[in-house]
Amino acid sequence: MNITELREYLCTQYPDLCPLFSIEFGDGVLTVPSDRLGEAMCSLKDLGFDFLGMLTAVDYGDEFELVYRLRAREMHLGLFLKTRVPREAPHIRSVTALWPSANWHEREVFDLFGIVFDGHPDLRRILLPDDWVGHPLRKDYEDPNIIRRPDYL
Amino acid sequence: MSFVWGLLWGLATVLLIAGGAVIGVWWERKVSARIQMRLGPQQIGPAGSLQMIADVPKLLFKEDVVPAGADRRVFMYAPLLVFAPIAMAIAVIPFWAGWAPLDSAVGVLFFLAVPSIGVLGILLSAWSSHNTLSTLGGVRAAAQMVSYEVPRSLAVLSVVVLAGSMRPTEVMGAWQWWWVPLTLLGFVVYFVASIAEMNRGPFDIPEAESELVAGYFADYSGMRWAFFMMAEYGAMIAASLFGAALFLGGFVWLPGLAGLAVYIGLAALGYRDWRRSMAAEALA
Amino acid sequence: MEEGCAEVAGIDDVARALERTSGGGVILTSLDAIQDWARGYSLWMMPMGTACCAIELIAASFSRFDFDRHGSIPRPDPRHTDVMIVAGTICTRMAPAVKRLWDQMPDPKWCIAMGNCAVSGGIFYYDTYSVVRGVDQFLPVDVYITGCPPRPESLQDGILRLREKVRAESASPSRTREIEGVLPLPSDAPRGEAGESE
Amino acid sequence: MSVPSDIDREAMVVPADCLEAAESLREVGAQDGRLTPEGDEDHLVVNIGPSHPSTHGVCRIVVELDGEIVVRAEPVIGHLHRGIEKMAENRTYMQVMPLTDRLDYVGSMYANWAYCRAVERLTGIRVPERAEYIRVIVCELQRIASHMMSIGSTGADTGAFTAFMYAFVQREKVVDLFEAVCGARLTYNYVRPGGVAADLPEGWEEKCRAFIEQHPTAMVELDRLLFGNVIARARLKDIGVLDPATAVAWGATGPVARGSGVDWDLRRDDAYSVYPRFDFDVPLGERGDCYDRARVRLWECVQSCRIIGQALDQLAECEPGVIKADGLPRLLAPRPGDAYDHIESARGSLGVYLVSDGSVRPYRMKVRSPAFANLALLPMLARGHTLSDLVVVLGSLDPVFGEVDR
Repeated sequence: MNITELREYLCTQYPDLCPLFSIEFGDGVLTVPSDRLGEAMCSLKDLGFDFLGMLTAVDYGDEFELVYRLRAREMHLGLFLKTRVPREAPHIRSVTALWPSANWHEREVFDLFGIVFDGHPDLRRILLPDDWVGHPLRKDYEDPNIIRRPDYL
Repeated sequence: MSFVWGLLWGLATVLLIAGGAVIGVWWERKVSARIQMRLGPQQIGPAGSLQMIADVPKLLFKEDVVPAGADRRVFMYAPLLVFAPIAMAIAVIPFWAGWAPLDSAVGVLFFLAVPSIGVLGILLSAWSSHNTLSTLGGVRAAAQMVSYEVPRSLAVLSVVVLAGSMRPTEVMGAWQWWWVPLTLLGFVVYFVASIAEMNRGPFDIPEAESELVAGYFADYSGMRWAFFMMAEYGAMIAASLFGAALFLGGFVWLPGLAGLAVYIGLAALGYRDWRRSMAAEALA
Repeated sequence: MEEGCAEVAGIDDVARALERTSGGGVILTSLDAIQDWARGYSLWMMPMGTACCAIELIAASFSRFDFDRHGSIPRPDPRHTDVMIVAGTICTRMAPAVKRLWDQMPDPKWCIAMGNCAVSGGIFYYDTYSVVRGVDQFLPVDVYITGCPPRPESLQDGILRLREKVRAESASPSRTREIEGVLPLPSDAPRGEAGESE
Repeated sequence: MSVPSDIDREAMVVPADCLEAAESLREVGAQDGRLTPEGDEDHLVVNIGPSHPSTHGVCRIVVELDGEIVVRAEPVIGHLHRGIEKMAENRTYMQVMPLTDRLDYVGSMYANWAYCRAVERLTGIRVPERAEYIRVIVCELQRIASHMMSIGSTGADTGAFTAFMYAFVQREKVVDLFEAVCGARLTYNYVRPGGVAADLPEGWEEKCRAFIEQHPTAMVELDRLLFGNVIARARLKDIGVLDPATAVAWGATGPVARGSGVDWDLRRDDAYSVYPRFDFDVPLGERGDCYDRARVRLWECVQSCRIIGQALDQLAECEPGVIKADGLPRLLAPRPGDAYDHIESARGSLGVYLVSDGSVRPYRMKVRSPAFANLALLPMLARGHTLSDLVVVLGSLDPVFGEVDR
């Protein structure tokens, strides 16, 4: 299965989600609403994406965007899967059951962004001490300890 | 009279161990440095040989830390309990023909039995310093030392059976050259077992830096820690002298000293070839 | 450490008594001299390596830039060491551990802050929420070594500088000896009044 | 490990072996590092670290011991968390460069390269060929230096401390080469977006060739010194066995995965830069224990020498002097959008994900750290071993805590 077959499969499977494809870098990008994430993840794992390389979040002001990077190792395919989560009560389904590598990555995203992953076996802070207040990587995070870098530009 | 004599000999033993420790520490640091392509101490004395002259006063003036949770009195006297048996054991070693400081009929048994009191000292020091890692180290050390005493005693037994007596001076006196092939295996077993007894070399799991920070003497500082080092080097000297006296017999009139002479000769040889290699490096 | 101070105070009375006797001062200074010389030449170090400077600390104690030449062996156990070399960034989560190790070290102890992160937070000074900006916020630092990471040679120069500083120590802590090599810290009184600090 | 097809998709029933993995994690869960030893109480809870001679940096392992056997081990990390990703949001693209050096400080060269590739993919800069070759040479040298550090610490953990010293000799030679190229011993800041900071000084190629000539023989000698030593081998064999399926499931990459036979190397399978022009093979382990992981690292160094040799030959053909893409603005302000790129570092697939909002500062920078993913294996690998083997297993996962904690 190569990149074009993956594109047809995704376009037929999720016609309304308009998966984007950049042939030059050989990666696909699939933006999925958060409620259909579980189903998309299951079918992709079924397809042969057996490696979850990266899982991170980006703070876009009113909502967070979660970025998953999946890889099908035999087929040399890479796929980005993005979903948006509201800022007030950021909840998303945990994929640790499908890829255990997500365990620590989800704990880190919870630690630095505050996004709660339902069904995660052991959701605790991983990098910061447990009594830390706030989630540092949010854009609106202020901390008296931070000294802003003066702007020399 | 025998009390004064005993006192005198006690002093001599401590000086012997101290001298051995000075040479031992320098020799160990230089040889391990040489193996690891380093230079080792070189700023005090010729080729750094007097480095201990700087280390010992520093340890003397160090603060004597007793951990809060520790059982104070046991903690303070445990190192003594480790060092004293080694010093006592040296009293039995025959130094020259027919004479040993403590010439007793069961000298060999005395030499093998007394150092095992050191195991108690190690367990006490490990337990009293109220530190989980050092307790683990202490238990490991005790297990290793107790288990290696049996082969060591059997190895020495082979010589005693040949000599027909337990008195070290007689064993050394009755030494024949054809004993060597017979007791060769015994000597090897004795050598390996005494290394394990001293927790040195390949048997240093109890104080391996990689997991237990420093084994049973983790919480000792300054002079108290130096007692453990002296005990270790003392055990080395005692084991090698006793081994030389029994198994090799050496020159009939000075086996013990022969062992010591070989020891110092090795040090001198090592020093000479080290100087030559330094000169060679300088030329290259 | 109350009983510790008692012993130390004891030495102070001995020092005062010695000074009062005619030749006593000579004995005391010579005792100080021996003690300082011995401490200077056998500074056993506690490698408190956390980040990149730890790699340079390892390189400094290995074959090419041998630390053993100065008589200083890296000892992992705080109880056997004299100088703690803090090498690398100290984060707020790591600071209590460093302080605890510092307290476990027996008394005549010194501290070397190796690398910009240990000196002042270095490259991680701005925009961080979890870095302690400089180890001297919770440790009494004796020698600062700059560099990111400092070269092994400058680290060993730091050890030799510490030897100079050790010469100012004395058996009785209340008495310090003036040595000319020490640069006055900005917080020190101006040179003029240094006399009565004796 | 594919999902059985007849399961009810919506309920997302978990396949059996994933359950077992998830189950094992709930058991390891500890509140703030303090293990609550349920089960019999005579377990001993011991803290190893955070400053410990063998934890390769600042990692506290809370170990529940039954006698000497590890019942549970929980690595507590974050002691070196400096918030590099937060700092990157207030720095321009070029000012972020020195931060990447401090991520994987044992291998700063390829940490720079990973960041530069992400920036180049974001801005579409074309890197001249000579710069690509120099990058490959310098990063393969850095892989050798990083592996020397890892193999040396494996030796130190198993008691063969002299092997650490002999491995460091090779590392010092590589560091000398780097010092000639960019002046620094550890934090180089040499690979820049668009190329490299400076051209190779003349005579550098000969020194580099001299190094790769003597390196394979030094590796054979180190192999005999460390892995020939019966004690070290006995302490490494069958310790921390990792099967390939778990390795992939847990996201392990690099020598940790290849030690278990997972045939995955980004330089060949997801070839980037000029790697397709070199032929080299990827050493694999069979049993996936600490011994195989260390041996894989050792023989990867020899393969790196082969790559450097071919790169040096092909470097001669490209036109000299062109080491930076021309027309680079002083302040990069890439188009809004995001880009992810990864390279094969000494620890695995090191990736950088950059999001740009059109300004001169990255909106978000995420570093996918291979050591972070590999360290997650520790609780599973260390269970059932003795305390001293726990330290050996940690050493074989080769974590560098600048990169784990970021």
